[in-house]
Amino acid sequence: MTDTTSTSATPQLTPAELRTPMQRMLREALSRTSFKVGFGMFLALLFGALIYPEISSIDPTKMAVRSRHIPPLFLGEKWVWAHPLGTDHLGRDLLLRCLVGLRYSVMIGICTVILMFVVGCALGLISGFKGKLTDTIIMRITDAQLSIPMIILAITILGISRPTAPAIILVLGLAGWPLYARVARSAALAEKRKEYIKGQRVLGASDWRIITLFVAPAVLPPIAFVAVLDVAAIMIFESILGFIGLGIQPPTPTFGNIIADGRKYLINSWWIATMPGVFLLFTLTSLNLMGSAMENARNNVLKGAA
Amino acid sequence: MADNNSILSVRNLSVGLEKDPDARIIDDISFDLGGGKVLGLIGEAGSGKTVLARALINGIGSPLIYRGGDVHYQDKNILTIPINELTKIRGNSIGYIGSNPAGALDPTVPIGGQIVEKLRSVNPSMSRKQATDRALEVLTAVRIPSPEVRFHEYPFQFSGGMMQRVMIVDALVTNPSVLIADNITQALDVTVAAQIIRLIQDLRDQFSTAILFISSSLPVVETIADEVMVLQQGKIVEQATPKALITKPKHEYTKSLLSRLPRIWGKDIKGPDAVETPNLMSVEDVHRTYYVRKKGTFRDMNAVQAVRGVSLDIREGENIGVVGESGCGKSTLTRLLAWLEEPQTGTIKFNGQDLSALDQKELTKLRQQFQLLLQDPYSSLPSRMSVGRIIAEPLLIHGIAEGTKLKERVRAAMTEVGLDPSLENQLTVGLSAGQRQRINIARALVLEPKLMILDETLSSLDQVEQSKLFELFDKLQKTHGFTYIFISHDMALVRKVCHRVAVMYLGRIVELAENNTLFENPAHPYSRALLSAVPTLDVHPFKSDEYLLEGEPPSPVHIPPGCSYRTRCPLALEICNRIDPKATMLAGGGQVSCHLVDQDQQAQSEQAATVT
Amino acid sequence: MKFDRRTFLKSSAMAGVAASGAMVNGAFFSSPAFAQSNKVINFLSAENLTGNWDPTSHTTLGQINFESFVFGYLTRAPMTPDNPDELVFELAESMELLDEHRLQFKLRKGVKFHNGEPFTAADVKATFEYASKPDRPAAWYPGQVTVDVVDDHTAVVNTKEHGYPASLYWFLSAFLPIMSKKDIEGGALSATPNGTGAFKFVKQDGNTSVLEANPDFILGAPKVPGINMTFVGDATTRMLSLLSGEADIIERLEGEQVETIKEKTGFVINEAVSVENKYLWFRCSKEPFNDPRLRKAVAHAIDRDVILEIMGVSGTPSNAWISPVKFGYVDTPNYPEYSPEKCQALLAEAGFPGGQGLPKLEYITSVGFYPKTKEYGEIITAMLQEQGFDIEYSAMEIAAWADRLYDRPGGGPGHMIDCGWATGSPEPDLVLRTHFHSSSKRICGIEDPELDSVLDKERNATDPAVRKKIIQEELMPMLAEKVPALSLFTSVFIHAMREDLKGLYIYPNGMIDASKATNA
Amino acid sequence: MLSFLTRRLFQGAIVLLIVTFAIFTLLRVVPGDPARLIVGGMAPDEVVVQKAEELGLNDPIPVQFIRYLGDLAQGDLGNSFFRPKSGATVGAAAFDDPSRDERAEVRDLIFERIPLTLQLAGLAVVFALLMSFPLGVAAGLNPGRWQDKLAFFTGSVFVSIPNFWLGIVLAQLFSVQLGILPSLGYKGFEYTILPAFVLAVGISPFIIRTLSVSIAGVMQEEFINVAPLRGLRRARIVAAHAIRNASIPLLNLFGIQLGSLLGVLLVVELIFDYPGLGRLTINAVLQRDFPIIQGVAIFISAAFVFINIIVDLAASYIDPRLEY
Repeated sequence: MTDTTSTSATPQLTPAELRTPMQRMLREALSRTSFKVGFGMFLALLFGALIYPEISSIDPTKMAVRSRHIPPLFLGEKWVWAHPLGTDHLGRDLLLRCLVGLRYSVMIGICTVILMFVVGCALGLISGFKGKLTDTIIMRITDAQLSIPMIILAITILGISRPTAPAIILVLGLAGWPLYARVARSAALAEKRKEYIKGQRVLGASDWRIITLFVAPAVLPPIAFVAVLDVAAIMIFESILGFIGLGIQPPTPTFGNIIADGRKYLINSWWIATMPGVFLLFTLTSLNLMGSAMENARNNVLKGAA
Repeated sequence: MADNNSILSVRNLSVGLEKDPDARIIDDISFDLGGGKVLGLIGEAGSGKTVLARALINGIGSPLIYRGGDVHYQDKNILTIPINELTKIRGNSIGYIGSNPAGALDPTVPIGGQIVEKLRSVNPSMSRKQATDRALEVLTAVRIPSPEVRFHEYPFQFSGGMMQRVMIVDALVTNPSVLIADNITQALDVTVAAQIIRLIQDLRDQFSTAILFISSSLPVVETIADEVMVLQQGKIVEQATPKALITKPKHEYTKSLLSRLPRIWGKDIKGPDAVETPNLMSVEDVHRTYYVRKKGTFRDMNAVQAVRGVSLDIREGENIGVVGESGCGKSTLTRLLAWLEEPQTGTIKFNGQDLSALDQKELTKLRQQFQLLLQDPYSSLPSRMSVGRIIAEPLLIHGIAEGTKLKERVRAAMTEVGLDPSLENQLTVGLSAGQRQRINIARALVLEPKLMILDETLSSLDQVEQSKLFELFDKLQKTHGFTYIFISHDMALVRKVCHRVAVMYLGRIVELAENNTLFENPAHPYSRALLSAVPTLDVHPFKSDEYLLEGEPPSPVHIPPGCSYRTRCPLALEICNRIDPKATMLAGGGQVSCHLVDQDQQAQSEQAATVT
Repeated sequence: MKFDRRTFLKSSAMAGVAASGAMVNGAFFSSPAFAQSNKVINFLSAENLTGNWDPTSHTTLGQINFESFVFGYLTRAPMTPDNPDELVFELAESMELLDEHRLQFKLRKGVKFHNGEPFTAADVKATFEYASKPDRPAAWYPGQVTVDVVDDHTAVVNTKEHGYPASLYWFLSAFLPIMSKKDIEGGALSATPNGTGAFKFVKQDGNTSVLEANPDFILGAPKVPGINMTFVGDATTRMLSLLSGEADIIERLEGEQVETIKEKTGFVINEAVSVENKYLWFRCSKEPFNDPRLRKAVAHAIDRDVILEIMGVSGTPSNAWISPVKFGYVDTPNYPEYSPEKCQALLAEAGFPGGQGLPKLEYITSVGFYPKTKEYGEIITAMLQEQGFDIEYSAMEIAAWADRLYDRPGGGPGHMIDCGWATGSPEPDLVLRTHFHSSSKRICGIEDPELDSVLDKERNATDPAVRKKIIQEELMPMLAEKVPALSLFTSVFIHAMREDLKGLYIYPNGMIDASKATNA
Repeated sequence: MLSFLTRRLFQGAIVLLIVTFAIFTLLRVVPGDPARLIVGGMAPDEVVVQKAEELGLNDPIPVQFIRYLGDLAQGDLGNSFFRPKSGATVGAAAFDDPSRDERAEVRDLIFERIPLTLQLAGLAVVFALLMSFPLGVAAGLNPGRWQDKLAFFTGSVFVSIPNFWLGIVLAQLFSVQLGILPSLGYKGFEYTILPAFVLAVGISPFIIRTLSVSIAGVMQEEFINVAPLRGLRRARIVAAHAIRNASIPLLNLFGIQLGSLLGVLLVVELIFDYPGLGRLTINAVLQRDFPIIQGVAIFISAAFVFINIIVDLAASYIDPRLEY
């Protein structure tokens, strides 16, 4: 007596239910207006940062002392089309410097987050899954690392050697990975308790096979999903470092050092310090809008409300 | 319009969905609850029981919405009176007990404090002292041991049963005239549920409250209700006294409901007879203890003795059942049998090979011989793999087959378990529970094991799906000669399938007997107590008030000396306090560890001796 | 021989300068002032102190300004543009050149040090003989000197055994703070500053030096109760503090800040060409700048007009290694002008065509102290990079920069370092000898016998006209050839103060005379 | 409770040991020769070598570390390079100048400035709570509605404002242009108001977001849905139960977010010339004054370990299940 077909007919499933959680999160996030606004802003900025400096003839570090302190367009009398956002105290074009600064800032933000994600999640997964000794060791290191505030670590290391972009990325990544380790560990612990892991063990699968084939794909996408918010956090942190002189050294422009130089001229040529501030505000708002929309989407999908 | 002595009358109550105007969760329900009467309401999962319960006291919010009807308590319509009047009635003259005791109170505040808070919120004039005394008084009434101490304890320090008693206190403390009990026994073990039902019956006279007793199982309602209503998809299809309902059901739905009830004792109910075959797996005196840090201490640990010396022989081709209530150690035993964990002492031999003596490679090889099927169909399968890939996984792990040969074996297994091969590259997300369990079976089947351990595998399926899978297991046993170990708390299922049954209590097998011996003539008092509490309409050979004493199983950390069941055993002897009874073999292959049985046997052997 | 106008002319030392004539500016002292309720003056200084109160232990301008409040000087040199050589007497009453090697000072009577010790000729002797020792870091003295005490109030500076004219002390006397004999012998100089000036030192509270009016100051007790001289390293904070009323007077303003203050009411600006030149010093005692050709190449690579454009009101052009206000200034004819061709030629000649093969050169400047330093630092870096030099530019906070400024055996930190040099007297040797003579080599560390011989020749010239000729026609051209340092421009000191702060005199080297000030 | 405390303190001590070792090694491993840094730029090379020998800087790092721990035990965090006893910033004295020897103790420099920084941080937290508590709770109680959107928007904008830029603009506007709020230096409590506000803008986004998410979460809990049926009024449910349960994630997050709060604190103290611990650290960085950097790093890490313990204590006081 072979009972061929499954008994109850497969219920008609709406396309939404057929996708993996990651796709559902993306779909949910994309549908939100705040994401669209954020993404639009980010695209405009990225276009500006990557393409405009290439096509424009002016070199961001070239100084034209005679044309310094030119106000931005439509402000004061001396504004000029060549410098839409005006020039700084050494006659360098502010728009270009801001865009180059943005390029460095975003690059540092993204690289640091990737470094934090890879190191943090790897250690988090291992300590979450293996448990006992490895878990306590890794967790103690994370606690130690977390109790050194990021700014102190940055100051200690960058204060001595001459800060370069890789050094900054390394320092910020070093200071940030414990947060990812903790999140990955708790997610791995939750996943480990799920029945299908017991099922895999019974089939004879080794720990490594379970981590790589099952735990990682289930745990990592939601964490990666929320990393966008961290890019914004690192960007603002990098500009703080630049402001106190520990960011990338002149002549390379970054938000931090432009604002720091411009601070002196805030009274008479306020735009030198304000323009990078506005750019930073603009970028961070776009990243935060996107990030929070994605975070809300992730929370909804994971809680099954989507 | 309201019946003269009815305390709560419901007229044409309808509840729908905000988004969908014509959807009806509760469809035009009317009934009256007489003062001091118990009105039962039964309905399967999803029939709208909880929605009705909460709708009666204006307790529903988005996405649900009232679509008509009214609920009169004395002369007020609960659905329309202003909020400050409503709070005088709700939680005061109408009590409510939910189905999930563990989540009913704020975990960060002691239970006493929350009951007092409710009392003084419902009648502000009451002083804190009065409220505390009142709460303690009712706590004692529900027979919670040492109420003064437990008054200051937190919800997480209470077991399911105890917590439900606290919620009963919470409902009855204001001496309500109406009590709505929404499926209060659903989350509890059978013995604990039986005690709660008996408690409700005692309290009913003391508090003279009318009770709307809602449940998903008819046997539970039948013992307590004066009249019973049957709810199907939001409609009341029949209302009658329990006896009338059982003997002369009118509505089709009621009939089908009755037919699907589990049957244990009845004229044509018989369990399969034991098989005499060599042992496949033998478990000898296995112990497993967990060491958990004691709360708030630095280093000393609590020793949770999950399994305390279990010995069991499993014969080839046999279906052996392991039953017991939650906390008796059966899931730990399952993990030991599947060798997911190693016992501290004692050995498990499979085909004569001691598992602890094997190295990693040999162990993995031997694992093919015994497989574990998991309980929850939804979380036991990886969510991001196609059906074919899941079934192929064991073959890949053990490197048995690749390529086309792999595909063929996977397809063969799918056909054999009744899965349409076309599902091979579909995700599991859309499949039904039954289909998912078939994938689990297929996944084990490809390794051609000898032993299958079923950890509550069928308990989450509905009766129809369950009977289909029985046939499948039966067929596979005949074709492949599988041996099954059924681990379950569902006595009806074990009665129907298992040749032999082992009853576990507090980490130990108190009785092992053939199917019919255990169900008709169990030797151990705990077996009898367990059988007395089984919710079935059949005539119970053992009455619960005779065998089922108050109280809950002691915690596995502080196991009382002597026999661990003596604190709840009505037949406890003096010897039981001191000596822990050993397992004695009985005629017919069973074994029991109870002093009473030992003494009976001695008496019989002496008598036999004198006779010869 | 009493000092008066005629005798002064007769004295041979100042023949060249005598034409304009030095005379006592009587009006300087008697400005009418009436007692009002005066507040303490909050002065924000732009440079830090050294932590060692001994005036001879350092050459830090910030502490020299502090010393001008606390210590007394034999004379003061207002160096006003219309009368740069005028000297005003403070501790001395008269000054007379007895012969080529002896300069006699008549001292004022009844002067007391802040700790009550009476001021006598012995103190002058102890000060001059101690401070002129070669081991003293502040190498202001032309050489060692002995002082003969004629009586309690007459001292004769005698340079006979040391081989240089005593007339050098004529102008130097305005820049040498007089210390108490007891402090020098008791070694108490470093612990607390004890002078005869208008203000007494009370305590050092963090970065603020608290000074109190000295009631028995010889030239009349000051009107304000005291001065709080606070070091604030950040130029913007100094500016904001003045505008928000936290400070009464701040120094080292930049062009833009001047414009802002001019727009606001209630503030007064004081601008004056200073005795300070801003130099780019080469570390001449180590690779690669021990090769003068490379130094000259760097000099040719820098377009000083662009720098002056950036400086705006804070800088005036000058083509010599001393400020125009100083004695012996000249527009050096062969001063290295901006010419990339010459720069490349020299580079090739020195074996580094187009800058290939040159190591990475560290160029250090301060930020927040001298106006616009970071700005022109970035411009100089860009210009040098244009010519192929690989420059690593670091703008450092003042204290950190100050701790890397001076030369050390084996060459000071970095390869090029920016620094200004202001000395409160027209005496050119306070710059030239201090920096370019191998016996002192303060920053650039050059040891060049040719330079030493010209410097000695100039120092030992008794006739000022001859001395001026040597400086202008021999020393400056040689410096233009050897370029141990490149003088970028002369600073214009700009101070800003509240309108109600009156009666203050600001010397061209940054010192301030507040003895007559009122601060409503 | 006591044993929980001792265990956490013990763990804290281990963590602190690891932190001190990490910072200590960092300063010795990263390029730049410590001996040169100690004697200053102007000292001749042989003085540097002699100093290195004298301080035992050539010994293996663990040996140096043990010696350093010895000093640490007696509270000796070493001496500053640039600050004499009076705490002023000094520089340019000759390398062998006697005044270089009696430099200020790092310990004193730190402890003098702590009260001011605590006052600033405390006021900032008060401002942040005032600003974000109502917003966060309202957003949590009405997910999806205008309160939620408003909180989301405010949070996103506040977290995006570069606080140092905001600081400069406000300092300029209030204390210079309008002159209502003095903010440069510290001559009285009113000098803390403006910097505290800028700091609060830096903190509140986290409070808003965490509060709204955790309250929304708690409102889904079973005991909150059942509470009205048991007779509790809505206001009571929200105040006594929802906010109480939602405060635990807020507390845990506070421990973690404190790190970034410190970053903002340093910058604010620099801009407003506020003489707190942050100003000392920034100056130490600009002046390359390593003993102070090292001393502050260890001190702040110790403070963080302590604060995390207090946060855990508070959390386990609120929710006894956490007591492990």
